[in-house]
Amino acid sequence: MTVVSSLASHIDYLVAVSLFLTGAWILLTSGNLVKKVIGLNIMETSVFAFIVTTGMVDEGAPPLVAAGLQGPFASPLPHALVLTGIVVAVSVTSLALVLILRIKAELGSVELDEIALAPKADDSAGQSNQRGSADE
Amino acid sequence: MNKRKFARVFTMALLAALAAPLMYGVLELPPPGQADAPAHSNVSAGYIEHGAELAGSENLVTGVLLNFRALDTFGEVLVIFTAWLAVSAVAGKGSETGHDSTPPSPVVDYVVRLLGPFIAIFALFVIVNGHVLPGGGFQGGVLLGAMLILLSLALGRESVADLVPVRSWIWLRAAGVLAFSLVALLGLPMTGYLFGLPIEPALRHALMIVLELGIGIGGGAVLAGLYFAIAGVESS
Amino acid sequence: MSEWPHWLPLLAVLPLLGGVLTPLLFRRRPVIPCFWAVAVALVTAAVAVMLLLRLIDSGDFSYAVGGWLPQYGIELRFDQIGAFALPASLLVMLALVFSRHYVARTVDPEKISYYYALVLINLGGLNGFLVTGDLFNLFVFMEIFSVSAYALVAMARQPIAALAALKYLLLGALSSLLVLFSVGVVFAMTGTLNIEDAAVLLEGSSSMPAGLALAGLATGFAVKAALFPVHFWLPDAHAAAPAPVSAILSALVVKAGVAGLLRTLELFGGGESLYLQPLLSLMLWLGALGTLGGALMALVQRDIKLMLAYSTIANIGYIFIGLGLATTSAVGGAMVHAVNHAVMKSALFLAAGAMIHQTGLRNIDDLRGLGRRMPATAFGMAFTLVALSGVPPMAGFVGKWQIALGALEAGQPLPVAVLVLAGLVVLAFGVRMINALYFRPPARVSTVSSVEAPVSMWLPVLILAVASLALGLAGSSMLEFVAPAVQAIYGTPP
Amino acid sequence: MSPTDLFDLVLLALLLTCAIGIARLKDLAACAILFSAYSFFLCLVWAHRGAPDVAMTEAAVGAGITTVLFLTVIARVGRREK
Repeated sequence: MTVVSSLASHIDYLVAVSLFLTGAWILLTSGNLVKKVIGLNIMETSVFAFIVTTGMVDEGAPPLVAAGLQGPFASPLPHALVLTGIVVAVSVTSLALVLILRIKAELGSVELDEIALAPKADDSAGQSNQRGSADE
Repeated sequence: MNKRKFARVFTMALLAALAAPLMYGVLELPPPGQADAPAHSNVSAGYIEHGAELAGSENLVTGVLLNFRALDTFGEVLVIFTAWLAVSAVAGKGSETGHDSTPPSPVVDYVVRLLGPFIAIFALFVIVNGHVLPGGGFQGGVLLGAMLILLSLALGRESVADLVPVRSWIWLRAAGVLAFSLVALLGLPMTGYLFGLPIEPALRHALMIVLELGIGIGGGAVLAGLYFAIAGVESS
Repeated sequence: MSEWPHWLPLLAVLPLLGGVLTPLLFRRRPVIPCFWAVAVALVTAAVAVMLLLRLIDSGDFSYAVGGWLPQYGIELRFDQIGAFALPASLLVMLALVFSRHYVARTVDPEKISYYYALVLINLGGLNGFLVTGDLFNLFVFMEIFSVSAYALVAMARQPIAALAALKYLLLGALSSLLVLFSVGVVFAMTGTLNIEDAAVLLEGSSSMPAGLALAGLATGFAVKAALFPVHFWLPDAHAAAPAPVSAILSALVVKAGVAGLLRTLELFGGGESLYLQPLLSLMLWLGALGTLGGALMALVQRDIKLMLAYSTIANIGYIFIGLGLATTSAVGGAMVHAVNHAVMKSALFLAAGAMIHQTGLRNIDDLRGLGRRMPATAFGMAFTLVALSGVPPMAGFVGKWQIALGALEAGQPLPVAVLVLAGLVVLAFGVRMINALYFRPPARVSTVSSVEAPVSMWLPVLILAVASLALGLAGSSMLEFVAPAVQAIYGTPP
Repeated sequence: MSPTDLFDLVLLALLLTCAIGIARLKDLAACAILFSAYSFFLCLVWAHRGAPDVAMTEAAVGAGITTVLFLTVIARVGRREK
């Protein structure tokens, strides 16, 4: 199998991997927390694209054993996995966004370099209050 | 500034170093689309041949989700409920100052009121016909959630949140987990295995509908709840 | 009674269902959720005892969920790794008893039922993760205990908690993605998701995709286990989280990463994959660096919870040294140390939590002279600190001694030096803490006026302190119990 | 190169451009909308390649709910990325 034809036949896998790396680039280099979560979502959808591609068949009918459809069927297992994965992705994203809202409200900014400059809120809270409500 | 520049260059180098083995490794996999690849000839071949009558659903994906790998879907429904639980446990003061910015234009308002019921019907159709057509609990639930968010965007968040009293919002959100637990425990006397669906087609069909409705309504209520928490609605 | 097959799926389903029902049944009540959660954790521990009895007299056993053949349905397998569910359930139960008063002050009243629900769901996810024999099911249970752990860290009202939770979330999601990608690669290569079947089909193949899957799974679980280079999410998360949550994180959630790595070795370990040897030596050296780095960082910390968090990183380093050496006694020692460290570290975090709860202070120098004011808690902490530093009859010694023996067996003297050095450093910060508690005059007005924590707080600390001695004495029987697992995972040790 | 392959290639190219666009853009609202387009193209790829269930869910979740969540948070947190 010449290199070009193996590249051509694996194009779906290659695109999924390059999307994974693009998402990783966004997650790692952007200073804005919301942008990081968008990058995380791109990585997640790229892994789902990879898993669905493993279950694909050329001219494959969807995994529906209805009367009208024949021919090779796409494998139903990856579809079930990705359905579960998509819903996990939404859950993690919404938790991340609520945390971002709380960070914005309590630390004032969602830019990592701005938050880092803010005084270490933890130490000051530790020293200031004595008895009574534990800061913890 | 060069600290940021150095970090970018370092990340670029790291990702480039990661890209080579990833791409090469993926190229060694059997090419997608080949019918005789292991992905199709092993377990999936068994699902395709006699999955339909064994699981009682022509849509094999729903058969896999509700019957063959029921524990996965139970875990999944639980992740959804945990996400809502986590979001409402963590939502701090910041998200309470939800302000309804500009009221939507009459066009949006009218279109959403017109579309709302049809989306709801379509979502229920997708939920209930999960074992015949592409669709099922998750797809319908997500559509239901999207509709509730659309309505709250147009008609104002409080009105949709007050659609259902607070106490029952939680029971709605736990519908998926409760439906699954019921079917799992029922599976014990009927099939001798937890999460087992009975063999008789009629009873199995009924239980699958119960599961689909639970997942769909539970998923939709949770997704709406996630939006309410982020948009700052003090509903739950 | 212990022959009843359905205990295995209930081990995971019971706490999960109990957790979901908590906000449904007791949403506005501040006290009942705690009793309900402790009851559910107790029942789970009883189920785990049943499973353990069956494992001891008839060896590994599995359960086909839904009655399907293993490759079509999901298969749950109970083996020595699954037996970790018993200490896990007991530790969560003690942490829940501790939370009774602690949470009443640190969490908003109407969210108390959410707290107990998240702890139970975390326990359910952990138990499911330990017993499942299916790769994708492993990912789903990992997500369950991860999402609940992110939320529990963020429930503390400190502003730092939200940022620490978000860092933990982003890194945790990244590691879950690596695991999911590897599950996809294994499925593309073998067509099945069952760990045993995939291990047979892969039989230690050295093809590039097999290497990719092994690297993805190993990295993903290393991040969850906070191994050296990818550990930086742990100190902030542990320091910001409420004390019982820090105890659960350090004792259990981090050990799930180690259990996941053992499952990965099971998947690839059997044959002679070319990638196995470099992975094992990488684990060995990263573990050694983690041990040294963690111990030294723990020594310089002023905040008591940060000190304990870095000590967790050091102990995880021990465990990875043991796993990396891959000799029977080293791996056995690592698995036993995982359990012993869980008991000791949760005792220390709960004791620290009780002290912070009573005095509002976190700095070690501020907690001077608490020995007289809070006798039970201070004694529990001091006793467990001695156990942690590896003094012979106690729990900390068993694992470290076995790993050192394994290192000599494998002809690697350097890990022994690392173990001894780290042991001395741990002894140093232990002595410093005991010195501060007992032999230094109180420095802050709140330590002078502080009074002993409520019973529900110091009793779990004392129980765990006594357990850290009991486990030390029972060391040899635990090592025999673990031996078959080492044989199964590593095949004939290389 | 049969027409269906061309259709897939165009969609995959669009996916990559959307991802790179999100990486380069500083305006977060534009990133969110590009992410919505990205999800929709992914849904098209799957619908065309025999995976209707997953396509339906990805469209409703990716293009629908996740984008609305992003836009709501961006409205409260600020559009520009420093």
